[in-house]
Amino acid sequence: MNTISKADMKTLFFVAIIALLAPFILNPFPTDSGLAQFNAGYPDLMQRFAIYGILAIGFNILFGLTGYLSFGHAAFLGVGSYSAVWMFKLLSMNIIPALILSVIVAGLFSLLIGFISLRRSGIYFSILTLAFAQMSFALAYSVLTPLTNGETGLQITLNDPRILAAENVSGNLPVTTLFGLEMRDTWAMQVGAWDFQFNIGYYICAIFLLLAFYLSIRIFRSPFGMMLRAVKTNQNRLNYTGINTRPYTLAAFVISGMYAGLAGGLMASMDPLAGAERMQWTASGEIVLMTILGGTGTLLGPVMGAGFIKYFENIFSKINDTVLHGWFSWMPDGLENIIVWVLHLFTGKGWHLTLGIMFMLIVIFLPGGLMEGMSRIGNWWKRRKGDDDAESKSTTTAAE
Amino acid sequence: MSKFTRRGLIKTSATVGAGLAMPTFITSPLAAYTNAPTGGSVTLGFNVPQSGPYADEGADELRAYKLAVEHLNGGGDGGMMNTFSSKSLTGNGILGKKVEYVTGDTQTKSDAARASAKSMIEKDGAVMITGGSSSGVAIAVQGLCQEAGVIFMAGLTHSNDTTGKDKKANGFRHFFNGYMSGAALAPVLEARYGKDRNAYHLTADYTWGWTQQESIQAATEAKGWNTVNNVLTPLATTDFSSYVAPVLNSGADVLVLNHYGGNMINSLTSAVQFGLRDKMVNGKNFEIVVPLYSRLMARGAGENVKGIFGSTNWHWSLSDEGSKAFVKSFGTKYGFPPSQAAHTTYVQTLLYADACERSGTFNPCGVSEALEGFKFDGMGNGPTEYRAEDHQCFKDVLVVKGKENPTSEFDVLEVVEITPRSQVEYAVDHPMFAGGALGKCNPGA
Amino acid sequence: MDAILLQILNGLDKGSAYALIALGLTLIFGTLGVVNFAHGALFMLGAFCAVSLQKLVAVSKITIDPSQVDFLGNPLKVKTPYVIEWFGPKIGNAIIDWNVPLAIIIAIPVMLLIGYVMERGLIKHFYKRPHADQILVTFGLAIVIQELVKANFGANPIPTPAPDQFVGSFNVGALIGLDASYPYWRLIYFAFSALIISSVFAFLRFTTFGMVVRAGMADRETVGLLGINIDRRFTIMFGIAAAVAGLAGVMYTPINSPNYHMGMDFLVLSFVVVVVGGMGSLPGAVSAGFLLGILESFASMNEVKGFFEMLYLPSIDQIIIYLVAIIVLLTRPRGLMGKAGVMEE
Amino acid sequence: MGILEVQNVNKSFGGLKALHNVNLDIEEGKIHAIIGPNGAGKSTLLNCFVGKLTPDTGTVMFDGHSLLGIKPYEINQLGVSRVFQTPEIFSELSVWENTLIPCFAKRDGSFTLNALSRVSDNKDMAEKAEKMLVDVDLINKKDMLASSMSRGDKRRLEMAMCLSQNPKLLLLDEPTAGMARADTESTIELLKSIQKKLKITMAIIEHDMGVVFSLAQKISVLAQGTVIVEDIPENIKGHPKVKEAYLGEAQVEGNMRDD
Repeated sequence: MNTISKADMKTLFFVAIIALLAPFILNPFPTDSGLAQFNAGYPDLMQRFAIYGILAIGFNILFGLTGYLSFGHAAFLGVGSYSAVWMFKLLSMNIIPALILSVIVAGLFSLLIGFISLRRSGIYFSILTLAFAQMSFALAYSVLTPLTNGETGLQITLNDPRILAAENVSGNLPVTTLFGLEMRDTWAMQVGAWDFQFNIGYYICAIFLLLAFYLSIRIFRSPFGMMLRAVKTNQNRLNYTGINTRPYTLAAFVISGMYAGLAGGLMASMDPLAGAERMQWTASGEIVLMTILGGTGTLLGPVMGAGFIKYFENIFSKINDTVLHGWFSWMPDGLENIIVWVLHLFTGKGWHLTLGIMFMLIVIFLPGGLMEGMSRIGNWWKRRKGDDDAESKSTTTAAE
Repeated sequence: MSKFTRRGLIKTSATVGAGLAMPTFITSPLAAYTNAPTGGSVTLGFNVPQSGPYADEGADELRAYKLAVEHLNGGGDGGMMNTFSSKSLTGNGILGKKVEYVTGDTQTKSDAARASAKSMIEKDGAVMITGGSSSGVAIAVQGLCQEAGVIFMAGLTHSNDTTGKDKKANGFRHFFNGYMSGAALAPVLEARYGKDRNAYHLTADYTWGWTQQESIQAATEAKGWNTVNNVLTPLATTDFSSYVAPVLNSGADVLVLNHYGGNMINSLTSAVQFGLRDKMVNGKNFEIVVPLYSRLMARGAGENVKGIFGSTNWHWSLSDEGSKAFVKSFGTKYGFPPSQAAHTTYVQTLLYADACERSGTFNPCGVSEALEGFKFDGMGNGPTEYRAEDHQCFKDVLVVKGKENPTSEFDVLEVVEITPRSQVEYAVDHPMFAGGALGKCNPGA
Repeated sequence: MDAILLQILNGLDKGSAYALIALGLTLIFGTLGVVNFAHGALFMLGAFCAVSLQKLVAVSKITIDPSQVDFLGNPLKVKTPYVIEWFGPKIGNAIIDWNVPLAIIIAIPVMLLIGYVMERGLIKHFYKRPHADQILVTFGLAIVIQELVKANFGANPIPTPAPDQFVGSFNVGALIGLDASYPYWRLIYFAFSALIISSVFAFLRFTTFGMVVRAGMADRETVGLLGINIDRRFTIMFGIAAAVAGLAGVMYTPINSPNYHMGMDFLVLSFVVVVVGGMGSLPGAVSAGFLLGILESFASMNEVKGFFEMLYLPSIDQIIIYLVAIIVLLTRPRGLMGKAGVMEE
Repeated sequence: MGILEVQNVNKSFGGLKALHNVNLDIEEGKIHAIIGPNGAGKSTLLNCFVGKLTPDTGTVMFDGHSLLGIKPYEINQLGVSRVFQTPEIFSELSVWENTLIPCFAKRDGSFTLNALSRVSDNKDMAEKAEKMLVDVDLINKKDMLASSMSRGDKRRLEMAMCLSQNPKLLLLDEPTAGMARADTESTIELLKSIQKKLKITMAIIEHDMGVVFSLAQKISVLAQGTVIVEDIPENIKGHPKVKEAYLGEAQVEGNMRDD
């Protein structure tokens, strides 16, 4: 295939392998060990890794390439989710029409917001997007309740019309499918003390992640991508080269909005609920954090950032005192209590504190985000192995 | 370089080979229901807000859960297990299995709550999920549990919808609801403030606020009150002054604050600051009513709650045997009395365990059958029944008032009246609860 | 008319908090070029200065009173604050009662110190970094501060009432022949904010220090070339900005009981205020603060809500601030008083 | 009839009159220099040509089109390119990509979403860009990050980017400002050879009189917002009005004598 370079192919292949083997990689600890708490290889979290990865990849096309910091990107995620759930309610539980509608609706919504917001740049653009997203959130939470089911979030119910679906006789809520494949189907494999879960929904998300990643590589390396980077570094010169930047920025905005819509649609496909909080500014902020943490403007960074934050949110928040006592029970009582008391600040209900500290450490010491950390480790490894300069240089470019 | 690669490759393939040679592939045994406990223990999932504005409430819920687990496993003084009318719990876990638990953070967001509940179900093998301190979260998690095939024992959720249009076969609510608040409060308000009153409502602009307002308006109007106005306030409001200011000139002589949590504290504080309670309107003293009280939150309003009426699910000053036993074991363990949130979650855990014992299984359908129509006593609130048709619990409701002379920081509310259960009951097809279907119990797997 | 007067007062009151926070944000942005997402947290820390003092003066001697029982039936532990023990009930109770005004005295040095430490210890290293990094690191700091406060004080709001003298309301309307009572403390809050804002402006306008700072805000390099240690002054300005936010927080506590996330509640709104006012413009920040406060108050009036509902815009009060922000930014590209080229790259 | 005609242009900022009845006529194919003491309004005038400023009154016509009220990119599409005082290039892109950008810019300004082909797949663009780099002798710096080049190289790159669009008029804003002597010389040579080869009309704003007199075929002297003299270089030297305008600016006088 001549469409992407060898180095990019390597990166894509790397991501594909990781995605394929995620159930193993994310479950390094035996199920019964104390460290099993740190295992992340269960369907919901793996799905979230992939979905937020897609979201961050899309956001990176806008922020990383074009330099426009949108503070309202979660709105598109929310709109995508609502569209998908409505398709489940009205048409059928097949995820394909749902995903199509979420991408289209998010695209149209971002076209509208982008058209207005892109009249300004810099922080003025950020505040405009923030304003739109906060308005969407406020309205979705209250006034638009008939459409969004407000506080509770839009869910499927037994008496939805679902005109394309067969009559539901089981009395149970139907589940989302892809032409009969149920998203929640999981095949569990026990190897010794380990327990690995292979979930259909996750693999569908992973396929979409790979597609999204592949598309983003293509965009990064295309003339369009080059033009977007030009927008980021010098709009003035572009103008004096006869280029109206608006269509480019708007296209980037809509593309990343559609990525967000896809992520929202997938989220609803894995778990048919769309909550208004998905559109709140904190959710938008989270996307920004993911991208910067991972490494703005890099291909892989945003996906890593997304994984990092979701891991903390889902794993650290579940480490309670009992778990801590379990880990340190071998210590003398007094010491155990002291250690648990200290760690208790950082885990369970204190997971926000850990997250805040991690943010600060990463930004202070790794300005390029996790990707910089990776390449530093890579370089260090190279130097240790005494590789020649050229080799290390080519790998750094590839890692981008 | 090439040398290194080759060596690396050989090493890796060796490991993979070993991994493939070793395995005894066992796909999980065919179970009749989701997360059927296999070993000597059973895992429950406690899903409470640990961050965000309701974190303190969540912390209290968690304390109660831990206490309940301790009691179920035979530790402590047994608490309400001694007063509970059903005697199937013996302190050796549930069905002989030791009770273990996992905790998670709902963040009071339906999304995060579901993610947390899913991880409990998928990763930790929880067979029951319980907790939450808002209706949005409760309804979202209840829907999830229905889909996943586990039991959901709701924590704090006061919206009519939880057992109304959003009711689910796998979900059970011990807490009371908006309708009951209205039904319990209205007669007390009539007795204290008279028939001829003009009420002005400030209502949180989302589902819970609406159902709460609807209920209290209907109940007070039935007693002859007139509703002057109902103003919806945005969720994000922190300063309610601009909503409170117009109340005085509206001709109303009662202000009803359909707010909860931080909103309630702030709106009540504003109302008191504006001197509403010192005013005379239509020759009557101006009054404020807060339909849903929570002791933890009432504390945040400080002096302002004094003398203000509201309703609550349970209060530690109740003197029945069950409440006394619970307050004693909770207070001994933690040094302060439990909140209504703690009471609800403690009772829910015990009720679930009891239902498992009585049905002899953890299968959600069995548990559900055991809970449906279950009548019991000794858990505070007098004789209680889980109605089969909508999984709503029916019991006495407390009307409370902010205490004038509190003796301690926990002594914020005083019970004015215990409204008997018969007075707050309603038909299954009551219009405020119409729509939606319970469906069938789902055992999953 | 009464209603309108009341809403103007409400607006000025809300605007005071917005303006004070936005003023600090702009001071920091204008001098150091740093986008400080931890500014809301500083506001919150100010409020918790008052809470801490309240806890401090309430530290009590515990005596057992066997005649009363607590909820477990044990003899009641009676708490007598040491301040009452030491100074007698009259002065002791007065100290407890006047906790919030007293907290101002404590908050000023504490907040100056916090601002100084924050700038020297962290922000200093971020001058040359992209705004995105500044946002991320200050946001991280805000979370850390917030969580530490939560770990110490819990998540529930903590009532911190105003002194008894200021409870109740005053008929402001009577001064101009109307009838409109307004709470004392809210009037004080507004007056206090006006005082702080005008002192900051006077300080910048009439002192040499202020003039150097203003010159530095306009052109940092040139002032640096004049041999003036502008960095040192900017550090002090950071401390002042922190103190302004802190004082806003202290005085706000009787209006709404403080909780650990109150800073975040204000943060986004304050940023909107700053941008609507125009990045880097101090008068812009202050006037936008009051403007948005007043508009928000008017939008919550039933008549206004009803009017917009007829225009198919229900719940205008939910979105008014954002709607105004959008309209202002589309008609005035750099906000009300912004300068060209600031934060547009 | 010149290719760029400026008639009666006035522009004030507040009370300050920056341009006062400026008339200018730039002939096709010539190098036209605009000089004047600091604050004479040179930059303001230039900004009126490229759409950054709109004059209060007067007209600016280029090749039969008015330049007033249209956007910078539209002006460029008419055939006006601009070189800035500090080189405006895409500093975070490689030299190679810098030259590609004008190649991909459509002359009619139309937008196509070329998001799926690789940059290197567009062979004709690559050839064009390569030729451009050869022309300005930067081909061996192709993969360098543009920001890491010397100022002279940046200037050459910028010039190459402008020229690749075959402009009808090239505006140069102090093209040799802040350059080392050698860079200045090579820039002068470059401009001369361009003019010879491509016959592009150029308008130069310049402080360095050496550059002006070795390049310009016609000079307009701007003082206090108005054109005081417009003539060939020989007549400008020693013109009394020019001397008067520069009086006190000893440095410039010195420059003129030096030559």
